[in-house]
Amino acid sequence: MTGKAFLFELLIPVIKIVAVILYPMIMVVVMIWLERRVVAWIQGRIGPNRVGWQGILQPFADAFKLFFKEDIIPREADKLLFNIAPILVMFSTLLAFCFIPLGESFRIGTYTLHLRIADSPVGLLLVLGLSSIGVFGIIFGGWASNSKYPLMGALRSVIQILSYEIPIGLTVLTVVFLSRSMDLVRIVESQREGGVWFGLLMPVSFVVFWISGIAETNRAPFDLPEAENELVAGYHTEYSGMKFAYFYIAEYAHMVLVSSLVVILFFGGWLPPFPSIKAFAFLHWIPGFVWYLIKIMFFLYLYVWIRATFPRYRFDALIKLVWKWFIPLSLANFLVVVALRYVL
Amino acid sequence: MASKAFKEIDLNMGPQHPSTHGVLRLKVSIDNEVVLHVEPVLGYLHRGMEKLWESQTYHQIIPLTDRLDYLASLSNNLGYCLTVEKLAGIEVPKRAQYIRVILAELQRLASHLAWIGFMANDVGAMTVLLYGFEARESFLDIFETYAGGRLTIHGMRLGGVPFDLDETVIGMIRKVLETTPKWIADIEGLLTDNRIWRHRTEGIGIIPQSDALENGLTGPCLRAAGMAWDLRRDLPYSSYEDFDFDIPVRTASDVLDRYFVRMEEMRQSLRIVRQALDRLPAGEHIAKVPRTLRIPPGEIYHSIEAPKGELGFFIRSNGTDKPERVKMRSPSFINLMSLEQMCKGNLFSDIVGVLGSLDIVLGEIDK
Amino acid sequence: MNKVRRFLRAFFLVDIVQGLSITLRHYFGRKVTVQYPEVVKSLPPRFKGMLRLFRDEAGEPLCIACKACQRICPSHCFDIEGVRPEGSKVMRPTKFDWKLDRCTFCGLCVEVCPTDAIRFSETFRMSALGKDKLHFHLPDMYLRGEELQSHLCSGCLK
Amino acid sequence: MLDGQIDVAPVAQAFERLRDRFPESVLDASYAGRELAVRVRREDIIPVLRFLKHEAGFNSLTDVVGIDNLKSLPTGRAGDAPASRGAAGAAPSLPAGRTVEATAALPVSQKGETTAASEPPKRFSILYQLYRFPEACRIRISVDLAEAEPVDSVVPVYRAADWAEREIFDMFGIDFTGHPDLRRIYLPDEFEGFPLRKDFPLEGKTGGV
Repeated sequence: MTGKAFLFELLIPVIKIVAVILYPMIMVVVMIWLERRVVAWIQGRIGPNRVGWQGILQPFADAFKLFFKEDIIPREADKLLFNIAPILVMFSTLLAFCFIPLGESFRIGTYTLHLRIADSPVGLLLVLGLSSIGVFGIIFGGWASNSKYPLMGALRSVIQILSYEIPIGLTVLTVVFLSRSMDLVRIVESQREGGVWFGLLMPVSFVVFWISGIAETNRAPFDLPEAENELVAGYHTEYSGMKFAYFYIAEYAHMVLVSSLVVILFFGGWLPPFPSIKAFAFLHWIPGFVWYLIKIMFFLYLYVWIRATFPRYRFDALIKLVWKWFIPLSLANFLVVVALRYVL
Repeated sequence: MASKAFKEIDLNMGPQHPSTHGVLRLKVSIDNEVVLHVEPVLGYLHRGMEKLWESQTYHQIIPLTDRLDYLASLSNNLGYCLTVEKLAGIEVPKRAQYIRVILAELQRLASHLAWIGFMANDVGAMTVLLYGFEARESFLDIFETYAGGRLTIHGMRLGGVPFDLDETVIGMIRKVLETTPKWIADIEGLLTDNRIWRHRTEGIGIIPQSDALENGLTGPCLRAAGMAWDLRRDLPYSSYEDFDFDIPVRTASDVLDRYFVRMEEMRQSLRIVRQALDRLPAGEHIAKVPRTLRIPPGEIYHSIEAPKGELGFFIRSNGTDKPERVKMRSPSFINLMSLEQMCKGNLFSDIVGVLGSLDIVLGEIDK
Repeated sequence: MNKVRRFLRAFFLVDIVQGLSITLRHYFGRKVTVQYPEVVKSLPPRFKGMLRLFRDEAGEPLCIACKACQRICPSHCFDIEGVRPEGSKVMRPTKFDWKLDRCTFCGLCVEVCPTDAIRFSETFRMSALGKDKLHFHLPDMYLRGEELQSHLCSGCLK
Repeated sequence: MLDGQIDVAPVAQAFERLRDRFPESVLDASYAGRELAVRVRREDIIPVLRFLKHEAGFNSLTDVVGIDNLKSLPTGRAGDAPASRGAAGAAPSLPAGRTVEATAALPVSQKGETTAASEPPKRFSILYQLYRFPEACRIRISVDLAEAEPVDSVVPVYRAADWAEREIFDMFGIDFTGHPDLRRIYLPDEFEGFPLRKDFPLEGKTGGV
């Protein structure tokens, strides 16, 4: 055996781990650039276009600037929690990426390469769980700053994220119900077998999940925890330098995570459009990973587009929206899906 | 009671807060998110304008009025010039009056476009800010071509206006009359029907009509409270009686109605500009006014309908070329007084919306 | 009926789609940003740039040191002194100081000048390292454009 | 008692009723530029304004103006007689199109001048600019007060006077008795002096804030 096999056993996980850290980071960089450019274009501006080709290096310049900025800790802050908070937020989001498959498993010789680190039959559950751990980071950061605006931002954030977990859970359940699995690869596979994306099958689930996903990531129009016009910068008002950058990166990574989830759960992951129709078989020539990326980019674009278009919700309206509309709606949706599943 | 268990938080909004429109400071006390008390703290931009004016000649004061409401400097110029002319008995040529109307209405449009941008940005719709500013940009270009300035324009003089309207400027104005309605339509498309905008504005910042009058509220805020108070029609100045325009009035007196009133006012302003351009009389653009204007003792109050409300100047002359006292009635200052009543009981997020809807400019409040 | 329509509009997110379509249209629309150092907006003729003194065609200074600008200036930017040279009909300035840091660009001086000697130039880049460099003295007041700018108070540097 | 002729009916009526109701309080009056300026006794400002608001229909207070008369006091600069305080000298002619036709012209009355003349000139004047909506007419009420003399706050009558009176307190140091919240509004609380007084130097005082 065994030199070669051993190499595989050792090398491939290392490469995978590096890839799993790099992949969200690259996506974050692209996302920051995309956001600035797209928002600028929508607003009739050009956006950053000086650093590198079309300003693609702008996020690096920003990161550089933040890296060299003074790291300020407020005198009255709880230093331990103040320092832990950004790490916790960043860590929980990056960890969730371990369970996100990047494409189909494929074989190199005798070795089957799974394009993910951790293989878990309950991957979906883990991802959702990990992404909610970030809320601890937010409340730690808000509380430890010992300042009023961050505290209000953190309080808003907790209430918001906890509320929106419910419709997310309920809509995810419908997907789990149809695919009879919580394994993310399995969910994609079942969409291929079924021949249709779940998003087309259950549009209500998709819309509720997507909107709740925006709220879960604290993005506009649900960006109340960091509403700059009210709370200055929300829970990270007191942060500066690299710690601020951690919050910033975590937020964008979270967006990538939610977009990946939407694509996997509702839009067939790496499957090309119309996986079952013969006439579109030529679409299979494009590798699954590319399809996957295109879809994710579309949803990331949607994030930016929505942000550039709408005003910000007010807190009571936000809570009303989830408790009066989304939870009943997703509950009813769940029941309908269950009923149809058994009737048909 | 349960409310005892909640702790009242005192928050300090400003003077470096992103949405206090400059250097306003608000002392806010909130219970969770509900506003209990708002107290504006002024004076961070106080420059002692009124004291300074007492040492300047009547001509020299005009560029200083630019710095009051810096989003509508021509309106300040107009208010001041009209007051001095009334006091000194200067007859302004008809053509100059018409040009003044055109400039003042363009300035109103520019001011309202900036307002809708700030207002929407306060509520979180940042794109509207850029749209408003892009539309406003063409007005600033007109002012720049006309008088060389964009923000502090100094575009009026005692007795008239410094330059005649030439073909270039008229062409630019005609073009703006074409493009602005499209921008207004786009902004309304983004806001008017939008559910979030409705949530944030409908029923927020209500002030009853009687209280609005009692508090001295003027301008679009008062018209949104159901009173058709517009000095352009009630006490016409500078030939406003020649033009045909409607005064938009709404009754709910909330933030949404102030938005509707201002949006409609922009259309009416376009109408006035169009009429004034079409009927622009020939003649002089400025009356002969002595360079050292000595005004015999007397006192006068005159006010105009500025974009923010009633902008009044009280001037007492003493026979020299400098006024004895100039008092400015700044609309933002008096309007801001109603903030607490509007915000009480609403949520914390609404403070920025209500503040935005009042359309205050700190240069004018702090003088 | 109206209520039903409102509900349907809300349920099918008509307002949301309308907003998104407007922003999408602008996404493909014209961009107005001026790429500043490379592209400079053309300035209108009445643009209020830095003040400068002019000479007539023969190269004679137009300024007759009448101090009208000094008197009208609301912020007291000018300090002018003049003498009548031998055999000349008019006065000529021997000292013409202009303090850029006090100037508010109101244009009153340009308007009162009887000989059109002082006018606005098109130079608008007015930053200098240090407040004293914003004080202009006589020979530099005749400079124009780029030179004026690069000589932001060269008098003090000498 | 009245200079000029009132050519706006509501103002004329209001003035007539005011004069009948408070014969003692009204010191003198002048009319110029569609504005009636009435000087009343300092002690009677509240009843006069209350009457104007509730009975004469002047439902809005536009502004409160404070003036320092230091230069026109006899000890001040010569030449500026205190008589010049009214709008006597300048009655600007309005453009023909703007003048409202006289509907109820009041004759110029001569009585009451003795009251005005007997009053010694005082340091400060406070002017209340009233407006009647929707008839669109103005009336200006003024009171004179000597240095360190307080005046009744009109906030109970017109709430709009709140900040305006605070501003006058800030700038002139005039005490408004009964004002709910009389503090400096623009300047910091520890500021010394009152900047809009004529004896306050334009450049400010050294050792200020």
